[in-house]
Amino acid sequence: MSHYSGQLINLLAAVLLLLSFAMLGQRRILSLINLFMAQGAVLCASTATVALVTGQKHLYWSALITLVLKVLLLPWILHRLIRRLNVKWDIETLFNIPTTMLIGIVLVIFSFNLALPISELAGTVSRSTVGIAMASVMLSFLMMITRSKAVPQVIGFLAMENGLFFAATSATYGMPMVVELGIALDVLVGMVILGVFFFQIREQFDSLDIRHLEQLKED
Amino acid sequence: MEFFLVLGFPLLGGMVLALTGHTRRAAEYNAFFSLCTLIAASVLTLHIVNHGPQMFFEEQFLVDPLNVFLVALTALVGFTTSLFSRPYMRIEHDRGHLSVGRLRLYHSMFQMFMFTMMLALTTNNMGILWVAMEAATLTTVLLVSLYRTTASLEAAWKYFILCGVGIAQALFGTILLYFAAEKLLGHEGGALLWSHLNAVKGSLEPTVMSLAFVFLLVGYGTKVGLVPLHNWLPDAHAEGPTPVSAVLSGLLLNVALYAVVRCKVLADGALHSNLAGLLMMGFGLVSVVVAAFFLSRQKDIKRMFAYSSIEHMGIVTFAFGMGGPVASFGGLLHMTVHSLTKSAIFFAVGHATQKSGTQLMEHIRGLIKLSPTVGWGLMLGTLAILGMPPFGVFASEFLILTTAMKQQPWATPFLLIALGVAFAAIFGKVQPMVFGESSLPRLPHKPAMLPVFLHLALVLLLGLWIPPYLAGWYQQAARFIG
Amino acid sequence: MHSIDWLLLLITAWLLIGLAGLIAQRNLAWVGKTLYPLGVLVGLALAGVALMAIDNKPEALVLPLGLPDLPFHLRLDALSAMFLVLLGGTAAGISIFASGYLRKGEGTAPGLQSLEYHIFLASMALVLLADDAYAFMVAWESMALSSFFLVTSDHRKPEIRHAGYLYLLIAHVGAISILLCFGVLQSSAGMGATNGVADYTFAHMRATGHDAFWGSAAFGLALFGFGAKAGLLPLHVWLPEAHPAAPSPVSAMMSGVMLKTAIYGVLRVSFDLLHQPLWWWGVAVLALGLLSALFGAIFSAVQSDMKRLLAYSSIENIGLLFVGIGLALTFQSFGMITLTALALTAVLYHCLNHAAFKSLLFLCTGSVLHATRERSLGKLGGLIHPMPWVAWLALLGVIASAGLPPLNGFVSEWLLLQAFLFSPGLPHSYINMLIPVAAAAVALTAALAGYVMVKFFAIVFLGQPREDTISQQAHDAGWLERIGLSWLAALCVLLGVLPVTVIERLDFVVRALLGAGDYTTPGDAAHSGDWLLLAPISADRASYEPLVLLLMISAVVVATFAIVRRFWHGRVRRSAAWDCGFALQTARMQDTAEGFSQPLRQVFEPFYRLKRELPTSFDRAPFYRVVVEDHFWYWLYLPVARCAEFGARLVAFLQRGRIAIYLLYSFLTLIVLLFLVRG
Amino acid sequence: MNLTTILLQFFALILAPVLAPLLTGWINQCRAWLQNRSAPPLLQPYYQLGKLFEKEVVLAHNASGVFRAAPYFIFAAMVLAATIIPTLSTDLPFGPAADAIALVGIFALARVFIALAGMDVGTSFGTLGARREMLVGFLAEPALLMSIFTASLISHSTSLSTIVDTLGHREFVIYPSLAFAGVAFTMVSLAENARIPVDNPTTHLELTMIHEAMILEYSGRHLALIEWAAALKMYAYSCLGLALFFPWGVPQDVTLSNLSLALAGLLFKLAIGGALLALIETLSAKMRIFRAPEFLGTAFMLAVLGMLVHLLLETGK
Repeated sequence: MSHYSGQLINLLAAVLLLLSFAMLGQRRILSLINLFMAQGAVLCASTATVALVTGQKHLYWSALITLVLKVLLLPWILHRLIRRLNVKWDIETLFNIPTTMLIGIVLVIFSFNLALPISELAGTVSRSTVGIAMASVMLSFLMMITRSKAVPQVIGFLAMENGLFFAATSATYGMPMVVELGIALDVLVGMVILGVFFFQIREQFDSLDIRHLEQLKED
Repeated sequence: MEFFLVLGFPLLGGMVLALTGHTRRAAEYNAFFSLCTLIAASVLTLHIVNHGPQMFFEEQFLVDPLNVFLVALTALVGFTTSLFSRPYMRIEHDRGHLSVGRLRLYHSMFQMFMFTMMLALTTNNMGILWVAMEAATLTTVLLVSLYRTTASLEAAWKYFILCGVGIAQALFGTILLYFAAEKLLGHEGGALLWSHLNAVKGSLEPTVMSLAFVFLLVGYGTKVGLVPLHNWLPDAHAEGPTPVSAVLSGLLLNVALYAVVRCKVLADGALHSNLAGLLMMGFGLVSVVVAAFFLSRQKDIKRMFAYSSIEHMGIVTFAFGMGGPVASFGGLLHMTVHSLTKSAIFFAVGHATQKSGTQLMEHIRGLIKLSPTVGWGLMLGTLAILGMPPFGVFASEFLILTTAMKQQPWATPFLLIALGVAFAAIFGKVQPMVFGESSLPRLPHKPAMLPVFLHLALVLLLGLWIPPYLAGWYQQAARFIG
Repeated sequence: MHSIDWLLLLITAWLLIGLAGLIAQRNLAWVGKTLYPLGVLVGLALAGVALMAIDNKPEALVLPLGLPDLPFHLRLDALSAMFLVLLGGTAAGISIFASGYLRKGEGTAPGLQSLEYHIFLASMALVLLADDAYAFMVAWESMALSSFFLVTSDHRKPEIRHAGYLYLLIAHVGAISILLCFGVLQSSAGMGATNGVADYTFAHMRATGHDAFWGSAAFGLALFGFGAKAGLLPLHVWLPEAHPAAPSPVSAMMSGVMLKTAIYGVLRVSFDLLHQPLWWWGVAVLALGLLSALFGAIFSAVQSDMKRLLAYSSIENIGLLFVGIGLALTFQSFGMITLTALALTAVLYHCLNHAAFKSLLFLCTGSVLHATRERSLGKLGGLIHPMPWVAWLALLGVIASAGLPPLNGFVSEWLLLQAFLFSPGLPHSYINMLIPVAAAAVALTAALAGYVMVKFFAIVFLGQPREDTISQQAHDAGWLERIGLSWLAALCVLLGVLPVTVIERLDFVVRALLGAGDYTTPGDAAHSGDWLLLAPISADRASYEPLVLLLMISAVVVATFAIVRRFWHGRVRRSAAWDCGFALQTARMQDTAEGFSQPLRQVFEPFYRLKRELPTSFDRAPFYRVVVEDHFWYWLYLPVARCAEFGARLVAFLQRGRIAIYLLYSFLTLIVLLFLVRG
Repeated sequence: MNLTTILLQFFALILAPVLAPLLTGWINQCRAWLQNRSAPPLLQPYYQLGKLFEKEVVLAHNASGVFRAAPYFIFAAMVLAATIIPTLSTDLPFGPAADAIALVGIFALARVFIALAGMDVGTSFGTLGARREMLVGFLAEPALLMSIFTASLISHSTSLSTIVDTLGHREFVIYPSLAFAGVAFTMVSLAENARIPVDNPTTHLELTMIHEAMILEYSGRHLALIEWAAALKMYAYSCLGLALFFPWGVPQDVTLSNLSLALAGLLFKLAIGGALLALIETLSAKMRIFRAPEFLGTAFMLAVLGMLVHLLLETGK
């Protein structure tokens, strides 16, 4: 059982990483949201698996929260947002996509190497998950750097949160419940605030291109 | 009991003001709740002084020498800021910069912010610490964008994204920390409780801890405003309402640094090397030097003092990085006096900018003529922050610099240059603002200068005489930090 | 009660007097006629107590203020006592002058000014008494701060603000350097063998030894820090700006006393806290001192603002003091203690002298400024007629400042030259060769000082008024001001004619600084010989009797006068000055300040940065202007400012507004740190 | 200190003012001879002084007390200077009152007073003269000091009596450093006493005047005192030069025979010195005023060189 579940978690981790890469390369915002939703689903599945394996009750709750928040609520909010705001494409990126992907691969290697000694320490079923979690955090970070529109940037941010959550649940079998609740609450509130922001930015700048937001600087 | 009041009053205040924040007396309510918090914090402080460190609520909360004075300080600055914001926000409202709804948001979020600060300070759980820090970002983001101008939106957006990303790194660090502790402390029983971690820090896995500390340092360091993670800080300080700048500089940075220090204690214990100290010294020194050079090109007064905050946080980080009883003592003292002084400066700056109707320094002239109290307040505050004795900032800089000369002499030329450049920049700009001629008429509103002079008096006191029990805390805490 | 308790009481009294000024800030009768005279009494009492205490054993006191484990330590030893005498005595004269000098006017309210002034006095006294690094630094910076506010009393003028800014900036950088010096001193002995904050006491520093490197580092930092306060080259630029900007009593106080606290600091650190100097410290100080002295003299000669002229002359005198200190350090490093004592005596004596005559001269310029509202030498002249008191007292100051017998300036110059003359025999041949050259430079400086002082006195007080309005509105100083001036002038005369008595007292200081040992001091000779004869080594080798000299000159003058009257007559006829056949002579044809210094500008041309605007013969309204500037400003300060600006431009790239870039910084930081930690 | 020495001191005090104009007269006579002119009488300076004392003083309207007091002070300073230089004996009661450095100080005091007096009336001539006088002075004073220092270094003393004792009564040694010092001293003396090539005591041409320009406003007894003081200065410098470089024949103990011998020696040396001065003046031409700093700078350098030579060559023994 645990053997298979370990393999399952590893598989889910691989899918998560793949999704992160896909998000890094995706230009359409709508697809980006879908990918994000898929990532949430993977996260939910992996959490549930871990819960199953370890029998920790609160991880089911975590899985549920993930499901509600990241698979249903946030994608729904994002969908509404882009419909209302009418943004579909994120045309320009800081580097072109192939370069970004190359950097991404380097990052993954780096993360794996960093996590190698940690993974060896881990006695859990999910040896390599720390490396993958770190890699997906880094990839999301890279995505935030390269995107020039507000919405993809926020999706990057949320994806980073996903990576973290994955690290928390899979690598360590879940943080204490209070903390997870707190984190979830923060993510939710943050999203709401971001939503408010989008409208305000739109109102002020007539666009969600964050390159308008470059007025405050030293010259 | 008083402990829960410390957390309860601001939370209650936040809720009450969310409903009543638009009324005419909202500012008074705000001050009232802050006062209650202050009283509760004082009582708590006395309690701790008499009974020593205490845990509350199944060890979820910890009040020890390291944070008790920060609790008191936070409550104090919160209270004085609420006093200051009363006339300040009223004028902003009168001038039509803020609607009633925004005032409600402001008052409510102010109290919520205080709550998050108190929570972050008192919690024993590293996870909750993270949650509180993130919540602090969220509350202040709304405060920074309060004016809804393009600039304030931009500042808030940057603040949100940069701090959000930063704090995400801190979460990863926390997870790694948990990962390391879990094996020792078991899955259920408080592997994230700092007091437990501290007890077993010697046997935490060094490899994991080194990675965890890097993530935590980068994460919370972003909130401290360490260069090169500082970019959100000047924008947020300059564009938010002045009371918010005051609490950002005076409280948020301190609390973030407090988080870093908590982590450093663990990392030091685990790593058996000075790696954490070296990293902090490096960040501190870079921050001091870069911020000092930033200062000289500033045009906006709040932005300038924001950079000055970066500089001072750099000094404190450097001090904690050096470690040792004297340097840590100096660092703690510096946190205290910087927070008091910087908020006093922001109060004075707030009045000054309201009087002149601009934040551009070249248009602010002759404050001493416009309003002697504001002028002298700004002048003395500036001198204090620049490390002029007999103010307390000098006392801490004295300890830090002399210890640096002893322990890390290579760093002193940088500090010397940075302090010189910072002095030249800030003083060169403040002097003509305070002195000289002004043709502006006096404002009808009486400035709330009590907070300014109260803070400055405290800073002066700390420069000449540190009360023995306060000194005792500092020393205990310094021993603690190592 | 011990002396130190009294002193503390007096310092507190000064502070209280200052605070009392806030009661009625704009009330001149209260501030001017009550508080300042009270301050005078305190000053006199301070000087008196310190004078009595100069031969006492050191007394210590711990105040309940300061940092935990580091309360303020105070200590009164001979060195502090001597400088306290200087402070009290000079302050008394200046305060009584200020009491009459205060007028209603623009700028800071008199009450506030009185507060700043008395804090200034009290903090200087505390600097002299402080016995731990923290107390010293607090007092030191309070001194800088209070004097900064005094300098910018008239803060409406941008140039005054600029002067104050420059002053405080350099003072602050210097203070940080001193602080670092204490950092070295408290630690370098046993690295790690420290037990907390208590190490900052001077007693601890005295007790620890320092190796060559750290000792030199401490000395260098101290020299930089104190040099910045004293106006040692190349940190002098604030001095000619701040002194003219300040109200005259403040300039007098700063130049007369505050600069001496820097000398005190150097002496304290180099002779008391660091025991064994290296020879090259002395040579470095000597060289810097000589440069400052020559530079100050050369520049004061070409000034056309009377207070700037005096300010540069202060640089010159500070230079001479450092020459003496350098000489003393060199001697001490070679173990020639007798000569060290001689040089030190010269330094201490000159401190007293400079305090007396420079304050006197600054106060005189204050009177002139009040009477004429004019600082520019190009417009003054002939003021001896409307203001005889000021003029004649200034003449005493001028003679003293020019280092002419029989007044006080000469005594210290004489002692210094003696120290030079007896120096051969240093075991280092290069230094031995350098000493005569240095002596020559000192002599040249002294001669230039004469030139400068003639220029100062003659252009301000003699000749005809260069502007008509000057003589009409000019009036002599009031009686309070006269008392102040006379007190300082009397000090000049007394210090001039009674050197033996003074040196007897200074001997305690010298012995306190040099410790026990087998050597003789000028004071020993004074003890043994008769009280008239100043013979620091032996009467065979050098001697000077100023009182005899004065009496002889007076006798010859009286005799000549009597004889001329007895044998001839005293007839005088008044007539117009002879115009050499050119009837259109006007007062404008006298030498101006620029004209008077023209030969020097020519001789020392490379030292100045000159800007000239010359008229041509076709000009309708011929216009001549010459601006003399300081090379150091362009060679040192502007490049430093440019570097800072460059640095600022550089770091500005960190903040270009793009959030993606900011995220990238964050990202890279993370990557680099991870790499470092794992690497 | 006994009665004899006190008497002797007073004798010197009287002798200096009496003898000084004679020296001036002698130099003028020599000059006239050398220039093939008919000479004024040797006692001409005395006649002039007498005549000036008789005349009334004409004061400018705005002349101040400084102007009137200065002649007395200058005269007194010069008398004093001339008195403390050991001419007839090295055992002078007033000797310890002022050593060589103080002597230079006294000269400087006189110079400051005369410059101030020159500036007092406020004519362009007076200020011009004062400025030039101070220009000469500020270079001449250190040069003089340095050349005295060379002698001081040799005798380990700045006391003039000791210098004369040491140099005059020890076994004869050739000091090369003193040669440098001597040349420097001569140059300084020329400049300080308003002699060609720096100044011309007889000119009244505005382009070249130094000393004369300063005292242009003086008349009557004031002028007499100033002229007398100038003569005394000449005398004092001569005596100083003799004391430093030709100290032989000044006795240590005072007897009548010694004294008369010394007086004769002094007169002889002064006569030779005066003649040499006249020779120098005749042989050289007046320099432009701005060459004066170079001239004096050379003197200064020579004097410093003298000290260095002393340290290099004469202490190695």
